[in-house]
Amino acid sequence: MAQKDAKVQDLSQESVMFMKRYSAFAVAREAARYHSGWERAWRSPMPKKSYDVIIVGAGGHGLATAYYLGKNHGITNVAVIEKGWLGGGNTGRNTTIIRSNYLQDPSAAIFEKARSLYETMSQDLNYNVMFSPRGVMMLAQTQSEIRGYLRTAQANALQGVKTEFITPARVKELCPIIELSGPRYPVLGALWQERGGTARHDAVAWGYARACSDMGMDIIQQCEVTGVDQADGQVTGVKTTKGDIACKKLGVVVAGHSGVLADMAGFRLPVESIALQALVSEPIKPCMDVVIMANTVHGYLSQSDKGEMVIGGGTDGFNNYTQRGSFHHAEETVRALVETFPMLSRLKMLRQWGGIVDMTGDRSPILSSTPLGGCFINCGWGTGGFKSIPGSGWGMAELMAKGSSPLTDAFGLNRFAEGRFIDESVAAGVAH
Amino acid sequence: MSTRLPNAGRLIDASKQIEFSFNGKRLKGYEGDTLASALLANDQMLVGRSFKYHRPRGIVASGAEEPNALMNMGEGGQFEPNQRATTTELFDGLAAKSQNHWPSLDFDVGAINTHLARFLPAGFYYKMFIHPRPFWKHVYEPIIRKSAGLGRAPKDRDQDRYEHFYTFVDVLVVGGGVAGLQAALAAGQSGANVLLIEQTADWGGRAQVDGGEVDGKPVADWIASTLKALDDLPNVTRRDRLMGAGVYDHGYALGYERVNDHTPSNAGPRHRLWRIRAKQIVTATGAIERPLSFAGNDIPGVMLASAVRDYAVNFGVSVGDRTVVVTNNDDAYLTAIAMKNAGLDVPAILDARASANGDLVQQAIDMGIRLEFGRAIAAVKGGKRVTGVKVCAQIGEGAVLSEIDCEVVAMSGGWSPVVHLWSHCGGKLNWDVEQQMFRPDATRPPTSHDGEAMVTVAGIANGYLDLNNVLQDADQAGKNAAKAAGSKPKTAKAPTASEATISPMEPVWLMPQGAPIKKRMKAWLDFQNDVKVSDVQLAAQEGYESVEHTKRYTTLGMATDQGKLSNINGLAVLSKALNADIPQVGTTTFRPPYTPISMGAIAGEARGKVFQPLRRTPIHDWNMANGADPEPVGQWHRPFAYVEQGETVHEAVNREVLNTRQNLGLLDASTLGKIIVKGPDAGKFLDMMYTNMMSSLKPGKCRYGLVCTENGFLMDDGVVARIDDDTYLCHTTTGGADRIHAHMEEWLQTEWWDWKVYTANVTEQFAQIAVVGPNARKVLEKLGGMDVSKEALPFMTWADGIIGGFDCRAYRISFSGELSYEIAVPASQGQAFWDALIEAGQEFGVMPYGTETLHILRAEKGFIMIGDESDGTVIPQDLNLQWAISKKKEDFLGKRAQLRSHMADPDRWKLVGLETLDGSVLPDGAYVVADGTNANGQRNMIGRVTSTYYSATLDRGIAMGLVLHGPDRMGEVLDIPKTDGTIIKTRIVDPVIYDKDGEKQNV
Amino acid sequence: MSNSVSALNGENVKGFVQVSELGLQGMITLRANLSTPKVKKAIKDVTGVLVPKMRQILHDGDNSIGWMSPDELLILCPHSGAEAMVTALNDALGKTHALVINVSDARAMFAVKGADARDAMAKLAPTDFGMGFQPGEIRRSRLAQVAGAFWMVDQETFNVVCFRSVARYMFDVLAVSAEKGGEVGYF
Amino acid sequence: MLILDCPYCGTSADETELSPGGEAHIKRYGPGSSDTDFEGYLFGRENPKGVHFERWRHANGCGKWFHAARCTMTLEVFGTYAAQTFEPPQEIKDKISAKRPGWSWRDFS
Repeated sequence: MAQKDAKVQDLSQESVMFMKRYSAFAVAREAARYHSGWERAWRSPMPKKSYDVIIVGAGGHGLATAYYLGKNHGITNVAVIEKGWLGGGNTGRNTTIIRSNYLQDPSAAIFEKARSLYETMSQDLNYNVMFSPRGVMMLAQTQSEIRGYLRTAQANALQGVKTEFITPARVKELCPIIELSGPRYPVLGALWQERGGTARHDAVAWGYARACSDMGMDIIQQCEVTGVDQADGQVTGVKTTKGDIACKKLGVVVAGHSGVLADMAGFRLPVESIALQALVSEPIKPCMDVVIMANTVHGYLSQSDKGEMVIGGGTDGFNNYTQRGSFHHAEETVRALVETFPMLSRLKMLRQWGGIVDMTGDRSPILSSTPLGGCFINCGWGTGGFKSIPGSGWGMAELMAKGSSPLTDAFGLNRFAEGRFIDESVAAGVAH
Repeated sequence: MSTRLPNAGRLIDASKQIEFSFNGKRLKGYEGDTLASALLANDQMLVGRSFKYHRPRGIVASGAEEPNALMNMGEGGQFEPNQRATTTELFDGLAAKSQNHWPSLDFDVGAINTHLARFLPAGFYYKMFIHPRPFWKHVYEPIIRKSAGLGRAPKDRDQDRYEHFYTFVDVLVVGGGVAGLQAALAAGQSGANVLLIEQTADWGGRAQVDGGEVDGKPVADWIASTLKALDDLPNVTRRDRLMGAGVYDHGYALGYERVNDHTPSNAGPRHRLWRIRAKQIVTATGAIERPLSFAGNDIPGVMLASAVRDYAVNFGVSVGDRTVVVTNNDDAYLTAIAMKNAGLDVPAILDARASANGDLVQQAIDMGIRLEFGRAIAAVKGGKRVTGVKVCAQIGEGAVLSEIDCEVVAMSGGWSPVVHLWSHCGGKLNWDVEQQMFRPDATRPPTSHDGEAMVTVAGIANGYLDLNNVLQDADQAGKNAAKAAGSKPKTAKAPTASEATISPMEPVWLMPQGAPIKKRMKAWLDFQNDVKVSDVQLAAQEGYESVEHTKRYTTLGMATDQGKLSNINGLAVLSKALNADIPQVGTTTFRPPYTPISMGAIAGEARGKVFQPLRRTPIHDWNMANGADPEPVGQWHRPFAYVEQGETVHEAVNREVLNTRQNLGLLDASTLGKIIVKGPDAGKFLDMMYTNMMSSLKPGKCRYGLVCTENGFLMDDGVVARIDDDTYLCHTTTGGADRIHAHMEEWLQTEWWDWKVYTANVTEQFAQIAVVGPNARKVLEKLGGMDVSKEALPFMTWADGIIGGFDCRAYRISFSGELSYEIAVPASQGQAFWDALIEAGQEFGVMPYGTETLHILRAEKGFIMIGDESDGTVIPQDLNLQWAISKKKEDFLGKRAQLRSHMADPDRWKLVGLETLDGSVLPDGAYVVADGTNANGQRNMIGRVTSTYYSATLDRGIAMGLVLHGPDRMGEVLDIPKTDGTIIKTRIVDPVIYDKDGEKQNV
Repeated sequence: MSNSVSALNGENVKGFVQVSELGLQGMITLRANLSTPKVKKAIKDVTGVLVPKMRQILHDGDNSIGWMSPDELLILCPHSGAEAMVTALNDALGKTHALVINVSDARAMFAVKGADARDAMAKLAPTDFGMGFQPGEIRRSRLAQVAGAFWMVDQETFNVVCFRSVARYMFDVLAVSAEKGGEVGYF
Repeated sequence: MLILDCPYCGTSADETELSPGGEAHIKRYGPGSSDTDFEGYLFGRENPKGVHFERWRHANGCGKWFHAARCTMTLEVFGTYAAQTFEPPQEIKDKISAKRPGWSWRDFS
């Protein structure tokens, strides 16, 4: 057995050495030999007996955590364990919006960290994640939204997040397909983040996976964690469908399945799993070069590089693990968007799906140590998971390596007992 | 040359010619044509360009699976991209344009990509365009985006309308082919309430083309008599042009009815979206033929074998004089036979199998058709249309044995059951090795609310390819569904069809078997998205092993046909590359809808004036007719200000403020919530709801109260009036009316259900008008009827009476600091009462005022506004409202929460007034800063502005805000930066800046 | 009073069925323990109508009573008599724990009339309008985007009640459903 | 698209007639309770893959709150019952036991 392990190790070392850099030149060279020379993007090893760190969950957040553990903290004896296929959860089932125009300081900090890392991610990872800073605008369609976004713009200016409140004329200039003078909800302005945008969601997971593999980390797919081993209040390893694996530190980064893992580790989470809806239209020629969020009508809209109009909508209000949402949420989103973007009416819905998102009591994430020593949790991203991936990974890696991180300190589990919430849904109140 | 045959097809009415246009060219078709059949009849082989390489594309299929023939259709408000020609019924004046090319379909500059194909394999963009960094956004991405996409984006507002329709049935049968008809009949005869839907306008499905005999009669006769039998059953409804689009949880199915797509000038909705609740769903959705993968299989003229005979039989269209059939199964022989029967030439059937001896094979031999076994296509000749094929052995690497000239290649790689609807809600599949197809696993069905199976699959969709088995299976499915839905099936026997001998098909995933890379790079799997065999193999080579990875890496099956033709072939290629069995590699998830459905239909009737309910007060119309600038508040439109001619909104507000302070203002306050709370425990209950003590309020009196969430945060506020010992009337904010009523009912029903309290939301029973200003009493006295003097109706009391002949309830409350009455009259008299006030008020300088004036007046008095001073993170203590929090009460909602460490923290920001040193108006939402930055490099903040206005009364800016240790720092000057970084020096002051002693409201 | 007007003052429109606002209509919300004899008697004595069972609506002369929930009834009566009926009910109920309140002006009422009335209704409410739904049953549900209650007066006529503030929306959305060309021919 | 039988008005209510209200049978902790108990009351939530008890309101209907026992993996509804109770009726617990032997949820099983 030991011998076999050593062999696996050798092979992986070998493939690390042969990992090819991606470039136009490399593509041209490979074209000459019909692409027969491309290596695997990441290795598929069997698990070793023990690691310094095990990350459970090979979605964007888990892989990013592993990547920054290696890159920023020199910890590379790491395994990332995945029940299914890497990037197969919410990383690959979201509307790919990236923005950091959040109101509260801790949110703005971690999302802006993420956004700025997206700017250079393709170069960092040598994998084109197609970050497209086409600009994100959040439409103000009521007086209270105007006030809310003016406040956000003020906060962002102090938080180092570049946003501005723009006029309806500027909105129209940036997004010609919008109907400004809707009889019901005229567009009164927008909060504009010029360097927000989108990225190719799968590529983010694949790029991190390739880079982690390149650093010698093991990404172990099709491996389900069935138990958490502990001794004297410290985590010692995990039981998996591919055997027991020991570790010194454990990071649980499994989004909607966090409750199940927490249960194994012996603590409870203020988290509920619910379905979030999204849909895309058939592809059309480019007609919109910005990302639109219309909160009054609960709709998010962008156009993918393929030409599909990507539409995100509301969440169900009940616990659900089926990855199927209820149709009426899609309906509500579509009818609202059609009013502000009349051209959508004559497009067709190509595909509709649901993702399971984990929602906390204040709708902000949890990046925290846990009652179990050496065990850390990263969950509760709700509908904001994709945009935060690199920031979340950066902060989580620091938290796991050093025990604390300015990016994550406000997102601890203790905040619920103390009443110290991070509530981004403020200013949504309608009164008078 | 593609032409119309002398004998028009079964769906064509040759007496009714129709004119249409394609790319501006005027063409003729017949009633009954699809756009696709009409184009083929006019020899239009080239219909579009592919997504990535801009390869010439022709029609491949005859139904919903068509990947290529997508058109821009219509003009102006009826323009729509990506219309599938094979499912578009031809109508007079139809105008179609092909997509994805420039400058023209025949000469497309983008076709250069096809020569670069070698450099653009699967996932090439992940490996390229990485440097220099700004180039992705500004150079590469725009080029990729421009060449991607398909149809043109619509520009105009949709001129058609749409609607929804709800129905509840015992059994929904999806699909009007033989299986669907028999299933519906069996279920209907059992007494179940049945809805049978068919996506086309034609009943009978493939059997109408492929023939056969049922109970000794031609199948067409059986179809006709079954339709009649169904129509005779009162409990069965059948609808055509109605597609089963999706199956959702608990028996919810979506139906997409194309009511007027084929008659666009008719009145009525274009589409109707059916929301069907079915106890049981039978999907008899047939199967889709698979293409074969060989070099050049994307050249126009290479078509599915079944489509070639569909066009001949249904539409009388010959796609070409000479058709080479290439197959791995018996079914494609039907095409050869149909071509021969139509008088066309079939130079050869190339059968990849070593041998076959089924009935159809024998029939082909009998007809003298040349059969070549063990053969494959080495390459298709031609560019924009097929000119011939090069033939090779299936075993081997493709050495050319012969060449055959032809115009059409009819290919068949076997059939894939349409299992989409089965799978939408979790039905699982098994791989059938013999037939090489995924079939529904009846032991793992989608389940409904009761945990029982809710979908049954019938006929070909269930994997039964021959007519007799289809009938038996469908009959059983119909009976089972009826039984599961609560009916008693009859024991009637299913009709029978003669059994045919079929020789087994043989899996052929690549032609020839050992095709070298140059051939694999020309063997298409996904025609629309340009995914080839070599792409899937590359994905496997690079470790994208899961089918989901491969799909996403190569874009296989992600096109508008959602992989109807490509998924299984791609999966098979992947599994070969991974040396794994197909079921091990898995299948992908099927997501609704089955084929794309219009957003218009999803939005339904909700557009224009019925987009959303607009709530109206009894005075709404008057408001809008008198200059109200509408402000959406919830679903109401409240007047922001009443703007007079020649005035800006800002000027209107200033006028309203001054007039109300100096003369008389009227506010339509009807939107404020009014909730009756009654019962012996009403006082006890309100003591829990409000932070104040309400049980001690005396009848006839009013008290301002605060409502908190159980989490401690301020939720709503308003004046509570005690009507009698048992009865209170609680005013809420406009947005709070429904919310607070629901909040009360929730606690009453789920926590204190033994308390004797009833509530009723009577918000809309009354029009409520605030009569405000020094002249308020005068106007009421002029109208006369009740004593509204200080003595009879002191501040914070209420009384019932008559004013100006109107039954009313008058509340002596003020949110402005002025002498003020809020008068409630029945809503039916609201407008009349308002008119009376306006008329009587003329001599007192009456003017209506809007919400902005309301805001300014209250801000001058330091009154908080829910939604401004509170935002869901603020507790009453932050707003110095301790006086409204009872210390005597043991408990109220939010009390425990407010004791938590962070809420009791003395460093919480607290409410103060803010006064700029230069008198300017502070920006909305501005923050107060301190020196330095926090650990994340963000500027330290110590407060924020919650309300800021220009006060016409004081002729300067006024504001309130929350500031760290604010109330202890009166007089201190703070720094408040604007977004441009400049600082506004601002002094901390008392929030009450107008009439500090409250003399004006208490006269 | 003579200056009372209903939400839409009797507006009506004809499509494949006719949609009419029905003008002023007296309505009273009564909440009480409906199973007690005293409550039953008080209601019968004052209105002449028995207390309906679950989802039942009963009529007698000008008065009707619809079952709204286990502890709530909707009493329909002439608009001008609603206040007096509230007083009479309160008197008859005496000290019984109950809430009786005039909501005539908080609501609007419509008729949808014609052979295909079921089809028009089925475009708006997630309710089974098949033959199982008959006069005598009252159903509370959602009509498009607002809450409402409805019942059949006869085989061709539905009455619909909604809040007054959304009367215009209800009328418009019923009118759109009834537009000619939109016949469904289903029920 | 769920349908739930409203135990009050006897209708099979479409999801669009209902509003979800989160976990059922939560015990309220008020003044005098510990920080831990209070946190658990407000934020500690069951998030099971399987049997779950939750609250619903027949909002576009009779307006009443009721409870439902439902499986979060299959959406099967084991039963609905009035909200005025501290635990699910035995009959519903039995039904769950028949379909999901060995189930447990908080203190119920």
